[in-house]
Amino acid sequence: MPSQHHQQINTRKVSCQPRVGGFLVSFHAMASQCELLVDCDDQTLAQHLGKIAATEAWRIEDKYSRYQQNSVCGQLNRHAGKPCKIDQETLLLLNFAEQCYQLSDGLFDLTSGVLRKAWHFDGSDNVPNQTDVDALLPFIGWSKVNINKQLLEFTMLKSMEIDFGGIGKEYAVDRTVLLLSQWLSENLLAKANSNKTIPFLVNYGGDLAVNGARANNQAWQIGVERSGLNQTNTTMVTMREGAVATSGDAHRFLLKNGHRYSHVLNVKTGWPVENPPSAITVAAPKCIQAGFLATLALLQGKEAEQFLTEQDIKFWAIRPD
Amino acid sequence: MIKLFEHTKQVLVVTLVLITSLLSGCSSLGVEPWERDVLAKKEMALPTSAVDAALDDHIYFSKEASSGGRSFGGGGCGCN
Amino acid sequence: MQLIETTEQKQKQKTKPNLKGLLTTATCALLGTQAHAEVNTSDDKWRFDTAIMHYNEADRVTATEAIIAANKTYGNDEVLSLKLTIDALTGASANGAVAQPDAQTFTRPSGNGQYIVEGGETPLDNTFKDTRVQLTGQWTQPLSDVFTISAGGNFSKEYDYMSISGNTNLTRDFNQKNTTLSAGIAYAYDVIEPEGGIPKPFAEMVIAGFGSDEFDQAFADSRLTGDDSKATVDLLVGLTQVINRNMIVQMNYSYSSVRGYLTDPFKVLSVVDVNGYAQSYLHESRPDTRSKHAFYAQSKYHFGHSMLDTSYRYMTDDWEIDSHTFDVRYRVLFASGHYLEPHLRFYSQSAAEFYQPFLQQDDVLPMYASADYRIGELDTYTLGLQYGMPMDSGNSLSMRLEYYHQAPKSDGSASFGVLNDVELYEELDALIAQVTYSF
Amino acid sequence: MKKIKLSLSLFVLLVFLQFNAQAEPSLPESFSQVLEENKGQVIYLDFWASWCVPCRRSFPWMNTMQEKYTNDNFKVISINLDAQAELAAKFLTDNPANFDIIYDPKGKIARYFKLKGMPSSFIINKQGKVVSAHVGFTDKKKAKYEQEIAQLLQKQSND
Repeated sequence: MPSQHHQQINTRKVSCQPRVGGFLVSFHAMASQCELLVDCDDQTLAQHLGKIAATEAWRIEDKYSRYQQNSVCGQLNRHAGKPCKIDQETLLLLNFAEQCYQLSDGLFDLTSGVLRKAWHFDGSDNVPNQTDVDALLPFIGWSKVNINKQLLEFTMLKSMEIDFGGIGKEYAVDRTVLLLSQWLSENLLAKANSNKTIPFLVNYGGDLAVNGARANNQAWQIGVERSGLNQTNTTMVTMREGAVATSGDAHRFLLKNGHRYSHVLNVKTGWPVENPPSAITVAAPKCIQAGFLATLALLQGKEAEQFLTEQDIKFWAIRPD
Repeated sequence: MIKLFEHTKQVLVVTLVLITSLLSGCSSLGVEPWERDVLAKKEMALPTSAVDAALDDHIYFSKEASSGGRSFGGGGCGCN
Repeated sequence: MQLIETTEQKQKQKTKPNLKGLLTTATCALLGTQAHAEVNTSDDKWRFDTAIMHYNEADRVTATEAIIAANKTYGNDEVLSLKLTIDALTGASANGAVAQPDAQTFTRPSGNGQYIVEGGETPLDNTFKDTRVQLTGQWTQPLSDVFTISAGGNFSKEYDYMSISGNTNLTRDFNQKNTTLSAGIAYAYDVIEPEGGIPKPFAEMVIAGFGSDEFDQAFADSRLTGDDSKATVDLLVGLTQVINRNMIVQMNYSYSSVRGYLTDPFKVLSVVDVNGYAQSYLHESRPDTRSKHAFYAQSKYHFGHSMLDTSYRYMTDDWEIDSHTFDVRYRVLFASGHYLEPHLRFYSQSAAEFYQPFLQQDDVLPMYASADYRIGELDTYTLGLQYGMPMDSGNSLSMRLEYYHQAPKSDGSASFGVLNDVELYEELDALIAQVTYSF
Repeated sequence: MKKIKLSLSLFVLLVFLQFNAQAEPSLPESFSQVLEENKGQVIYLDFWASWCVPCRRSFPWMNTMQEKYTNDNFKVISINLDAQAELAAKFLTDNPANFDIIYDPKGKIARYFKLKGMPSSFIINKQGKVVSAHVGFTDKKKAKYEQEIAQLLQKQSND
């Protein structure tokens, strides 16, 4: 497993502060502020859980970041065009991505990142021309990748790129919840012979999950802050179980001749989806599900809310003014 | 009863034929094993509720001259 | 892992993909199943049905019955069912004597007291008070892919009554379980030990001189023994047939043979003179065997948003009681899981050959006689409504209210004298309320 | 007596004829393709529906089997027979699966495999041949099924 842990460990710090009802552990990973809220009165325990969380977040960052040349993602992209060995975890992630691709009817696609070469959402009027976009389309499409489960090999066309950005952070949240729950059940609950666990909340840059209700069966209160164009909108979300994830960014768009080009790109056309919400927050049992559903909803454009309502999925959407 | 037993063999054969014909008749009825979704619903159980049936049996056993028929049960009390 | 779908399904997916469930599957593969371990073992838990029922007759019997039934399915499809029933009964029950223009005095069956019934009123013994506890257990297990065996026992005890029974039942499935044949046998042994003992058949109720030694002597002389018993053998063969996706029918034939003390020790017959005046009261006498044949058929049809449940039972016995029972329930199912179920039941029986509302002074005493209206000609109907709703995590709550009406009918014997002025066949109304909670 | 015997055999014959009268169902192409793709693996083919109680019990076991033998060329493929996909989806939310699910709402595959009951399972060897058929899922049976799978996998690795 390629890892740059040792070189980076010094810049990676975990801080732990007391807060009402417990402790707040914070660190930086995956280009986001990461937090772990633990409801307990034992600081050593909170610190230890924080260490587990941060270690996992950094591991996933190192493994799947597209910015790191030696990450799995970097290697897959560098070896595009020939078969590339993958490990079991990567296989599972790629399988999941494939299922998402199928469930979304081809809209959710980890190979869509190539479009970044044409689109720069910097608020300008820098809209690319059709030729530039069309030139990229042959290098996009999950149908052009091949996963060999027997040989554990991944192959995509030369010049294609894969980006785990769409699921990486959410995956890290779920993995962290899993690791923390396992550690707690093995080390605390088994010894105390109790089934009362320590409530915690994992928040990696707005994608978050809890392991259950807080002490006294209270829900977690989460302020999902969304900056709209002209206003700041804070939605209070209460959670007892499961996860929420958010997709969208109000600041990323292009404006040309009065037309607003959203940063949500349809992989099939290479052009922005018309009238998507500026952000959608979705609740689901797992963070990775919530993330997928939020992204998929954005891709429905103006039908985003209707899409989620029809699927009986809980969500909070914010529209540009 | 005694007369019946004198003809045990015939009775047996007739019963067998009856059962066979019944079963062959029944074999054209019914559903495939995977088509039992409706029949598997709670309200399609026989009886729908064992508790309701037991309470009903008890009431009618103590108020009327007939009991049983659906299954064993009823009785077991010196009801007035 | 690729997700494979048939073409039709895929087309359906395009219009409205069922994301949640499919996504769960995908996520489970990614994150492993460990996290879900506790969810999976939810099957083999005990399921409980609890019910409390209140039965209330206008001016007569009031009964409250509580049931806790528990059910557990084991790993090899064995099912254990246990049931505890407790009921308490208080109130007044017709003693069999006819109403009179004047007040009548009766001795209680125990011999420990007397009661007076006002003129014009149907004589009721108002001291019934009994508590019954019943325990039932049933074990069912498959013997092979087609045979299933079941065996169970039952024990019930009240102050003056004890019943113990056992049963076994074998079923065999045919035609891919669309047809099921079953055969079973049950044996029950009941002991009755009424306070005051078992009265001699046709012994006269001792009334005069209550409290005196003579009374006590006469009362003792009217008694046979302290207790008596009966034994019941039941045979049942049944056929259950799936007709189609929405319909199932069941047909049963059952035979029941009882031997032993079948008389009601608390019931008497009035002996009236030519003017209809009661001269004395004789304890009733019934045969000591009874065999019944019953044919029962039930069908259930599911309409999708409602279900029709109809059943019919025909019973005939060697006491010459024939009865017809017709029962219809129509359950309207709402999308929310709530349901409403009206219920209608009709019952009609003919009288036992030895039923007579009273005895006449000059008549020769028959071999058997009983004035218990419950073995006389009788029509009853029940009107009911049940409402059920699902609760959290698979629990459910239901309530029902039923109205029960009994209309005893004349056996054809002409009334005369003062009997013309009194109600010999008094109708009875009862209300039944029940709450059931399953968890 | 002879007459009775005759009528008896007549009935047997009738039953037989009825049985044979049904046309041989064919395997949907999409599914034969799946079988073809998975040749070389031992397959535990399971038929289930959301309303089937023992099916619920079989899910954790199938998950465990898939996990336990995942590196031994073993695959659980399950076929859902719910007429409405929503019911299957709801079932899967409560009973997650880490194996493939094929949706057969019309029972086309089920008809081909002539299911006798629910759940039904078939064990298919690496040559793509059905080697055993089972009905029901109980503790006793799951031990037996696993033994069969293990034996087949063993045989495979010895080949």
